[in-house]
Amino acid sequence: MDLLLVIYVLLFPGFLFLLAYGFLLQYLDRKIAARMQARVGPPLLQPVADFIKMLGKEVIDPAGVDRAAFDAAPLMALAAVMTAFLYIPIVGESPFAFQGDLVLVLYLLTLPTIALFLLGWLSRNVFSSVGGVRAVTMLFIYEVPFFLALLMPALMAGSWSISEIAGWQQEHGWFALLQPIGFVVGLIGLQAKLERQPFDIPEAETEIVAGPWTELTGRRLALMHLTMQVMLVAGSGLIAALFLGGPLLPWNISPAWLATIAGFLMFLGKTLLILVILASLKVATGRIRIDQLNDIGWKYLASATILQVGIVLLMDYIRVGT
Amino acid sequence: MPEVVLPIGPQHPALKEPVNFKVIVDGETIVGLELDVSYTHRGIEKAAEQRDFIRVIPLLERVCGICSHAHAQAFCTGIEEIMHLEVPPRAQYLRTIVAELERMHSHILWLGVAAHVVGFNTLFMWTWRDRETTQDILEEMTGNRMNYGMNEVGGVRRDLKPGQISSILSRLPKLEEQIGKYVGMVRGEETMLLRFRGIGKLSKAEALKYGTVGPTARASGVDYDIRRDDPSIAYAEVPWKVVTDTSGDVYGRTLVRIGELQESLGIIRYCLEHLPEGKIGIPAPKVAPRGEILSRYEAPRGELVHFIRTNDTDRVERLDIRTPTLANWTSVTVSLVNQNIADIPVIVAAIDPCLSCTSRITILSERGRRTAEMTWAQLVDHGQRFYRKWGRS
Amino acid sequence: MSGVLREMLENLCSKPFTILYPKEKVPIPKGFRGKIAVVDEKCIGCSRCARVCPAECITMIPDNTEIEVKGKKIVRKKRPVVKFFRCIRCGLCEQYCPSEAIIMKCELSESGTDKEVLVQ
Amino acid sequence: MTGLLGLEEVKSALERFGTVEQVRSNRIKVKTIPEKIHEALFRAQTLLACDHLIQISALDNGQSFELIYHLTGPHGTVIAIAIELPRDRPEMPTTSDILPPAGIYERQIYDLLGIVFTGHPNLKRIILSEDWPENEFPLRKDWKPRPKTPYGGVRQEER
Repeated sequence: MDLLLVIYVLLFPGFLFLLAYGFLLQYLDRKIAARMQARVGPPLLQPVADFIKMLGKEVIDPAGVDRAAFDAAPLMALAAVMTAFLYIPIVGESPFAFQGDLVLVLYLLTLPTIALFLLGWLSRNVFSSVGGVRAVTMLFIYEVPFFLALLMPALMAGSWSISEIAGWQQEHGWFALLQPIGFVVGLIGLQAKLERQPFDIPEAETEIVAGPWTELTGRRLALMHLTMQVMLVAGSGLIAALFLGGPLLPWNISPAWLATIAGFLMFLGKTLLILVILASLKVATGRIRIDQLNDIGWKYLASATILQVGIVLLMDYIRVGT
Repeated sequence: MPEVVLPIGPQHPALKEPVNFKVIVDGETIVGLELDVSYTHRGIEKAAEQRDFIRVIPLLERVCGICSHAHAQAFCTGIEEIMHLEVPPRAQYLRTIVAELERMHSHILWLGVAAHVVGFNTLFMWTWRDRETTQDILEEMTGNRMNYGMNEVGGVRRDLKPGQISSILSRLPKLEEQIGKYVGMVRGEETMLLRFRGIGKLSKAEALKYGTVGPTARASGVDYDIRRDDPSIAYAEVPWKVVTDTSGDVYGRTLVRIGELQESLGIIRYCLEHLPEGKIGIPAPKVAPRGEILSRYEAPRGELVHFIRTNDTDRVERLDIRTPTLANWTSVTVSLVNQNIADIPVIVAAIDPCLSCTSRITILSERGRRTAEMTWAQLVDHGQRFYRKWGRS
Repeated sequence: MSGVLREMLENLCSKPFTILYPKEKVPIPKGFRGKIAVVDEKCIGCSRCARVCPAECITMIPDNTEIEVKGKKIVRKKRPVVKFFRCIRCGLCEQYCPSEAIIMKCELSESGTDKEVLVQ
Repeated sequence: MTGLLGLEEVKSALERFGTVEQVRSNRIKVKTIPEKIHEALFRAQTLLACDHLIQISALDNGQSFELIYHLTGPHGTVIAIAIELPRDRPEMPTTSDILPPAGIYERQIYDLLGIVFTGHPNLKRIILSEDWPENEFPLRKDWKPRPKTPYGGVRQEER
C-alpha cells in the first residue's frame, strides 16, 4: 500500500503525470488560441522546450533584492499547487481525501497569487510593485464569488471532501446542471486566478510591462510559469470534480480496471472541455481595467453567486422537507 | 500608495516607437505628466536642404514608414505648384489610389494596435492578416511594400496595366467583407467597448482649442478634412464624404477610422474604374523659381503640412514639416491627467502616434555628403560620460 | 460578440494564414524592386545612376572597356560599383539609366551582419 | 464649411498690422511685426473665426529669422501672419496663452532655431536629444556640423 501511495504521489497520477499533462494543456491552450487567430501555433514540445530553455538561462538579481525570499516564492507557489492537485480525484477517489480537503485546496490555490504579490513587492521595480498590488486587489474581487460558487456543491452534497462531492453526483446528476450559475462563476473565477484574458490585469503587457513577472529570470521564471501551468490542471480538475462529476461515471462498469480507465478518460475529457472553454474566453476578449473588474466582480459575479446560494438553500429545504 | 513616478518609455511594450512619458501616479490615477520625444530625431529637415528635388523624395518618404506616400505627396504637390506644372490627370488618379491604399493600411494597422493595447490580441491578428491584402496590392503597383517610391515631381513613376486594374478590383470585395466584420466586432465586443467608451474624451471645443487634427478631431465633431477643404490630386473629382462622430472618445475615433476605411475603399474603386487615359507624368525643370508654399495634405493620421521655400536653385531653402502627431500631442498631455494608468496606452494609441514623423540622429558633415558614425567604443564612452555628468547635477 | 465567435470558429476550421517561410515562399510580383544588379555589357559609363542615387550607394570607378551600343563601338571610361547594403531600393537608378544597364531584380536581397560590409 | 474669406474681409480685420496680400485663392498672407503678433492673432481668432493653428513655420533666411503663423477655420482660407526677428536678439512673447497648440511648436522652434519665447510656461528641449550641446541650433544657416566630431557638437578633446 505504501509503495502504491508513493507511486500515486510521484508517478501516476501524481507529479510526473501532472507535469506532463500541464505541458500538454499549455500546448493545447496555445494551439487552440493560435488556430482561432488564424496562426499556426507552437509545435507539440514547445512548452517543454521553453521550460528547459528558461531553466538554463542566467538568473539576474535586481539590485538590493532579498535573494532567499526571491528564490523561495516561486518554489512555495509551485509546491502549493502541486499539493493541491493530490486531493483532486483523477482515477476514482483521491487516497488523501478527508472531510475538508476542499477548503485546503482552495487555500492552496490562493498561494500563487500571494507569491506573485511578494515577488512584485520584493523586486523593487515600479512595474512589479504596481502589478503586485493589482494582483492582490484582483484577489479580493474574484475570490469571494469563486469560493462561494465552489462551496455550493459541498453544501448540497453535504460533504466537504472533493471526492465525496464527485461521488454524490454519480447518483444525483452533475452540479453543472443543478447549479449552472455556480459553474459559470467558477469558470470565470478560475480564469481570473490564472490571470488570463480578460483578467490579465496584473501582467498587462502594454501598461506595466509584465507586472510581477518583470524581474523574474531564469529558473524563477520557469518555475513561475510551471506553477501557472500546474494551476491550470489543478483548477480545471477541481471544477471538473465539483461540477462535472470528476472521474466517476454516471453508471456502474463491472470490472474495476475498466472503470478506472474509463474514469481517467472521463477526467481527461472533462478537463479538456474546460480548457477549450477557457481558451475561447481568452481569445474572444480583451483586457478590462481593474476598476471595471471591481464593478463587474462585486455587482454581477457576487450577486449572481448570492442568488445561487439562495437557490441552493431553497432546494435543500424542499428536498429535506419532502 | 504614495505618488510614484512611472517611466513609460523610451522602451516600452505599449509604444512601438521611443517616446518617454514620466507619469506621476497616485495609486492607479495619473496626476502629472512630462513628455520627451527626442529619441528618433534624424535631422531630415536639415538634410533636405542639401539635396536636389529628385533625391529629396526618397528621403522624405523615410520620414515615416507608414505614411511615406503622404510626405512625398505633400512635397510634390507643393513643388509642382511653385513650378506651375500641370500634372496629367492619370498621374493624379494613380496618386489618389496609392494614397487611399496607404490610408487603409494605416487605419487597419491602427485598429490592430488599438486592440492589442487593450489586450484583445485576436483582433490584432485578424486585422494584420487582412492588411496583407492592401500591402500586396501596393507591392504589385509600386514594387515595394513600404516606401513606395511612386511620386516624383511632375507625376508618378509607374503606370497601372489593364491586367493589374482588374486584379486589384477582384481583391477588394474580400477586403470590404472583412472591414464590414470589424464594424460588428468593434460595436459588439464587450471588453473593447468597456475600454474604449468614455476614455480620453475631448469635447468639440477642446479639440479645437488644443489644435487636434485628423480622425482625433473628426471623432470630436470637428468637421475638418483637408481632402475636401483644400483638395489636391483627384479628391475634388471623386465622390466621397467626410466621416465624423460626436462622441469624442476612443470609441468614436475607432468608428471614424473604420468609416474612413469604407470611404477609402469607395475612392479606390472609383479611381480604378474611371482611370483617365494619358501620360503619367511630365518632365519637371531641375530648378524651382523663388517662392513659398504651404502644402497641406490629409495623411492617415491627420493634417500633414509641408512649408516649402525655394530660391531659384535645385534645392529647397527651407522645408518645415508639421506632422499630425505633433499637433495631437497637446491634446494627449491634457487628456491623460486624471485618467487611469491602464488607459495611458489606449489614449496615446488613439491618436495613432507616429514618432519618427514627429521628431525627425544622423549628423551630416559638410554639404551632407557623408554620414559621420560613432564606433561602439565611442558610443559607450559618450554614454558613460553623459550619465556621470547627469548623475552629478 | 457573435461576430467574434463566428470568426473564431471559421478560423479554427480553415487553414492558418501564416506562411512558414523557409518551406513555402511568397510569390514575388512582377516589377518588385529587389536586389540591385548591373549588366556590365550594356553600361555606357554615363554615371547618371551615381548622381541620382539618394543613398549614395553607387560609385563610379575608372574602367576602360570597349562596348557596343546600337551597332557602334565606343570606349567607356567608368563603370558603377554598387554597395548592396547601402541600397534603399528606391529604383531611381533603374529609371534614370539610359541603357537599362542597372536594374532591380525580382528577388529578395540578402541581409548582412558584418558592419564593415554594411556601412563601407 | 462656409465659403472662402475674401481679401477685403481680411484687410478690414488685419490691415492695421501690416500689408495684406492674396497669394492664392485660399491663401492670404499678412506681414506684421513681432510686437503686434499677439493682437493680430487675437483679431484673426475673433473676427475671422480662425480656430485652428496649422503650423508655425520658422526659417532662417540668412539675415533674420522668419516666423509664419498659419491659421485656418471653417472657411478653409489659410491666413499666414508673418513676422521677422533680428538674428542678434531672437526673442518674442509667447502666443501659447491664446493658442494652446502653439506651446509645442514653440518648444520645437526654440530647440532647433534658438528663438526664445518669453512667458512660455515650459520652454524646454523637446526634439533634440538631452545631451545635445547647449547653444547649438542645427537649423540655423550658419550651423555646420563638424566633420570630425561624431555626435552633435560634443568635442573630442573633452574626453
